[in-house]
Amino acid sequence: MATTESDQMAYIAAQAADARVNVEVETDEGMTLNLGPQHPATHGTLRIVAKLDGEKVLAAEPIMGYMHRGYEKLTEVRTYPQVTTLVNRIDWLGSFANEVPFILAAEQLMEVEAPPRAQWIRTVLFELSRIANISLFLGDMAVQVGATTPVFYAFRDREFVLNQIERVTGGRFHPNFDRIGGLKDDLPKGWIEETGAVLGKMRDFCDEMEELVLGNEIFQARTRGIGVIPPDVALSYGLSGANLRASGIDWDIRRDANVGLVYDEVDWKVWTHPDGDSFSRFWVRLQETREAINILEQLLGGIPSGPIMAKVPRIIKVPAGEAYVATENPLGEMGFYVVSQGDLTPFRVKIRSASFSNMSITPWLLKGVFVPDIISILASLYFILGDIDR
Amino acid sequence: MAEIPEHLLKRAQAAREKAEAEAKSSTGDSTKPEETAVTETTETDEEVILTDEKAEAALATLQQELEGKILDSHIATGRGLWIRVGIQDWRPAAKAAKEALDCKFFDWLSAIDWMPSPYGREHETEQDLINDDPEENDDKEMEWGYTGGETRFQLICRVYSISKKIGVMIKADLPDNDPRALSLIPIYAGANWHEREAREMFGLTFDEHPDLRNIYLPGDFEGHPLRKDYPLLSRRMKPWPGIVDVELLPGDEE
Amino acid sequence: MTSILALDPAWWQQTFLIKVPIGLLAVLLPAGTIVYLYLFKAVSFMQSRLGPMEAGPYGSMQLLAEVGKWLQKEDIFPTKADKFVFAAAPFVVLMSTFLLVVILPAGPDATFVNLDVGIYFAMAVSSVSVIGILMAGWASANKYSLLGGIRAAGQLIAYELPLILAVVGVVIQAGTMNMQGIVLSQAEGEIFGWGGIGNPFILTQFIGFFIFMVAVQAELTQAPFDMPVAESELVTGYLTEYSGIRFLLFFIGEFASAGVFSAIAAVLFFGGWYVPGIDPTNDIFNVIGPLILAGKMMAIAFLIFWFRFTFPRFREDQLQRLAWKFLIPLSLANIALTGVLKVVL
Amino acid sequence: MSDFLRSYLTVAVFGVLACALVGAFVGLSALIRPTRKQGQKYLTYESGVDPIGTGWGQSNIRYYIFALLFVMFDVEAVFIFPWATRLEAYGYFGLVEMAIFIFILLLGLVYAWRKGVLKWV
Amino acid sequence: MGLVESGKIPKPLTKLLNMSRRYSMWVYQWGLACCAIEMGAAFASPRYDVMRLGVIPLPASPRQADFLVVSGTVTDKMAPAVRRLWEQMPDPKYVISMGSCANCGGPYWDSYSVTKGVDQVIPVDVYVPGCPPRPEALLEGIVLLQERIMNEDMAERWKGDPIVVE
Repeated sequence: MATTESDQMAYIAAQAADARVNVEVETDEGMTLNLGPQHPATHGTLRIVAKLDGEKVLAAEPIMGYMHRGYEKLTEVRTYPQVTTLVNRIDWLGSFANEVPFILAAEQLMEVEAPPRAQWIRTVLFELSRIANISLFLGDMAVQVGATTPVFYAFRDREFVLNQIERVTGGRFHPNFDRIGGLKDDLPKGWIEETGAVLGKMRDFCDEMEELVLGNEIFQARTRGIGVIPPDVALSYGLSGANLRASGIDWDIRRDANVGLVYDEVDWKVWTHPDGDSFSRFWVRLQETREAINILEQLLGGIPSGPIMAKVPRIIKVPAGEAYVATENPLGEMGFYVVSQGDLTPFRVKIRSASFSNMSITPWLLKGVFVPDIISILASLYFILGDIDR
Repeated sequence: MAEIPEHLLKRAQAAREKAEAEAKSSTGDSTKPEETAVTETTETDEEVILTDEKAEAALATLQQELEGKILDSHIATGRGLWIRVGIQDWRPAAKAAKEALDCKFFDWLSAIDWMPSPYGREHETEQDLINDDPEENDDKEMEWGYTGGETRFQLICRVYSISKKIGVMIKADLPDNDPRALSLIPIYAGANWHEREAREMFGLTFDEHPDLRNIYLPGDFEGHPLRKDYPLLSRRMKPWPGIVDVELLPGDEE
Repeated sequence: MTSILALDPAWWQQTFLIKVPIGLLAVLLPAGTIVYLYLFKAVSFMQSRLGPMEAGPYGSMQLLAEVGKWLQKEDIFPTKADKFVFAAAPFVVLMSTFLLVVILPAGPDATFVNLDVGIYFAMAVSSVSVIGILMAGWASANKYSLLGGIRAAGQLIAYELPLILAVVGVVIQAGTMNMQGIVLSQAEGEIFGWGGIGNPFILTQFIGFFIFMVAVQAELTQAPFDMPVAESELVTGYLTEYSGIRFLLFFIGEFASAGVFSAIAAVLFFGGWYVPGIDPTNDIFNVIGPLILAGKMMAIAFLIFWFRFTFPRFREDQLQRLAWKFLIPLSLANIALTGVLKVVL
Repeated sequence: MSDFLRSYLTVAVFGVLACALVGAFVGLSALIRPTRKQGQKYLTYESGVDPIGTGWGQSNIRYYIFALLFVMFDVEAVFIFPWATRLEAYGYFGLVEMAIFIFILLLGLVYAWRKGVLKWV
Repeated sequence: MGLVESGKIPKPLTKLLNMSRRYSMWVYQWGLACCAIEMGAAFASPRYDVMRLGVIPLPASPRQADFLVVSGTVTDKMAPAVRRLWEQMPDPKYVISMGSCANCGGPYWDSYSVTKGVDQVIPVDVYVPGCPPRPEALLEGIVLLQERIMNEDMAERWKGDPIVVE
């Protein structure tokens, strides 16, 4: 690494520039390997084009767009309440968490605030989505490095969390539960106690994963020192969430730039890891799941009573203005930049999704690794296709 | 335009009447929530002042650094700082934000097409007919958001300072005839994909960008979907099936 | 067996009518059992699932369904593939397994062939399957397959040596390479003068057993050494282009060789067909010997699949490092130690 | 025919019949399976996109040093086996002889290790 | 050659062949979008455990797959790949279209980049509605497909030209 910062940046820029793979041109030397759009390691439809020399990657470049569904255009022809249905499906593993930043942005523009009870329940569901999301990562990462069994445990225990989400919102996956000014419904009876029991199960699940995956020597050999992202590079590529914290940067939107959720009310900790490698990304996520359980246990005890909906007009017209609200979603920072011109529909919505930025580092990161490392690095960066392509 | 079922039209009509009635009576029955709202704002006032100071300090730093290149600025209380610079100052502004304000975190980059859509909402519901008469849209003037604007396309980029906990939105107007700007890659390596996305969605050009290929759409795709004059053809073929914007609650039917 | 029935058939009768069909069955039956018991059922239980339940009681007819299904699947030869090599590869792989089984003794007289260099022959034949894998990988003209094939070759050169060297310890102790001899020396052996349970070499050669099992795991390309298949990296590695019956052959080959290698390990380290308490020359072993061997084999095969479904995968360079910097020195040390103890004691 | 040759003949018979069995499987399948030509069915699979280049793209095999070492040690194994069977008869003499033999080989391995060839790439 | 194709196999034997196809269904490991997670739950979650029905979720390559679950949004960029991968599966092969997006475009019915229904690209045997369908719904779809396979006449199926969707 170069000494001064500007040198460093120039170096990064140069690396980014020649990380480019021209897929159209076939060269004689080396081999061009396609991983995807259909490939077991790409979580769906990402495509990685890698130029290989033996098993060593000379250059690799992700090609996306196989899941591009045109959200930003579609939001322009949907009313504000209809948009939440769409944005649910961006990060399809932690779907409730997608609705929150958009609703908060709209609320900022309308200058309404959800009542405290609604904020608490939002936070509870937000953290439940986080557990539902990251628990699958914990299992899936193991599959990507070759262990078959952990993912079954992940699916097994995730089911309990989904059940709790379903019990409140009526949907396992895409709840569409958040409303401008509050929530659609209140919590059902007995839900809090049941959730407490589920949290106990998830704690056990985390311990199980720690033993089965994190503690495994082969897993450590495959992930330690692989895919190291220095903090400066992580920042300049806009990495967020656990990927950033695994590079040693102590930044969490929930704590540092919290909007509209009640994280200030509970006592919790932001986990970081100094190494910045695949292993530390897994480790940070595991600790984060535990911390989410910790947060939830405190939140569940203190949900205030009161209404769940503020007074908002029946037909929602958002006053002109611009607002950007970001929340710490399971995958990282998810933000909605909403431009309103006083209509029923947003004028322009820019969706800042975490995986898009998280993945933009891959051409830089995948240079010079082995083919198996592509898979473990991608898995540890943890992306969801809907979140990249939108 | 296909036939809209009778009952849907009726429900839409009912919804509209109800909304109008509510709008008339809103002054009467919203006293109580308004009171709480007032107390809440007084509560948050202190916070707002705090953030304002932060944003103003940041703005002062940037003004000093950029020496009057900032055309316009806006501080939305508690919601952040917007500045607008000329397109020639696009890269220097980002550099200044990074170096003077320690905004190392590159959040996102995109563009906004301020031209009013010639197609309206393409919903053709009752409310659309009331609010946005499609014919009116043609004559609609461009209205810019915070910090104003001059041309149709505006670049916008958000960078964030983790040490100072302040985010800056940098805007720049792109010339109408040839929308191009300098790439931010030398300053923020992460701008690469964001610029590719902006190019593809709006048809902009970024100079000194190493690799301006399509990022999402297939190579033979025509048009730039996020431009306001890009039509959603499916909506031409058949009307929006969920034509009622506001579902009536079960009790409100009559 | 033959002596019980008081028959003494001619060589060709013995071979063609009795030994070969039994030998073929000895490959196919364990393969089927392993697939059903371990791949479908045991693994499902480990993953807190049930596994196949609909086809027959507890899904026991699942295997027949599999064979029936694969028989009627189309057999695709990609245009670019090298057709002859592509078609021949599964034959080579299965052939290696079929030839391995011939040296297995299942009782004092129940042998297919009693080669003097039995274990040596087995080691030689076992590496033939890698040639089949290499053929499959190369002939497919597919990048994933090619990488899988190259990885298989790399794996062969890394693990053939520990496999062979681990056996040397057993050979030193037994003083013979004959499989029957190895079984008998375990049956008649003594531990510090006590012959109650014979001397199963697992007790004295546990380092050898460890190395042998690690190497077998690699030889069989099972996780954590499944890089040639490496599903999350190379789709299905060298199998990527195989469909229909030829895939089934590879599939059988994989599980059959797991069975045969487990049986070899059972012979080398667990006394083969012998159980303590019965005189090894007793004719009863010709009847119960095969069952005992099968039982030991299944127990060892369980180990293989247990590891397979638990461990993550090594990277290719880590595999080489493990082999050259750990297993080979360890196995040489094992040989030296065994040799010294053999001479001194 | 001697027993020795006869036992290898058995092995050969095994091989031939095994081949026949496998062939029978393939033949049976050929009898009942369908064949349906379809546009891209016979195209090389490459995750759903057009294959780039041929599947036989030259690739740099990095382990030829390993292969050389392997050959060396494999030859060694040939010598160790007969020694192992007769160790009891040779006694201390055989032990020392083999110790020297293995030591020289180990020296080679250590040399290769120190030279850094036991590294992938 | 191709006795099944020409219908020269006696009835009881075809029944047997159908039965083995019914109980040994290797499903292509391929998820597209949100539905893929529900499909994953059906495959991997012990509560649903699709292996009970004889559906083996092992193959990652189309060459070993018997049926394909199109689980999620098919975009215009993806559609050629969907078609190609389907074609690369060996016959007899089946397709389940899972979820609104694969059935008709779903919430993206007006998007500029989404194919409105995978049946424009490949022939579909069973449609499973929902956004996303619960795993139970997918299981029912699979059971329906199994029944269909059981009562299938292969000679009939192979008669004439292959089904071509343009």
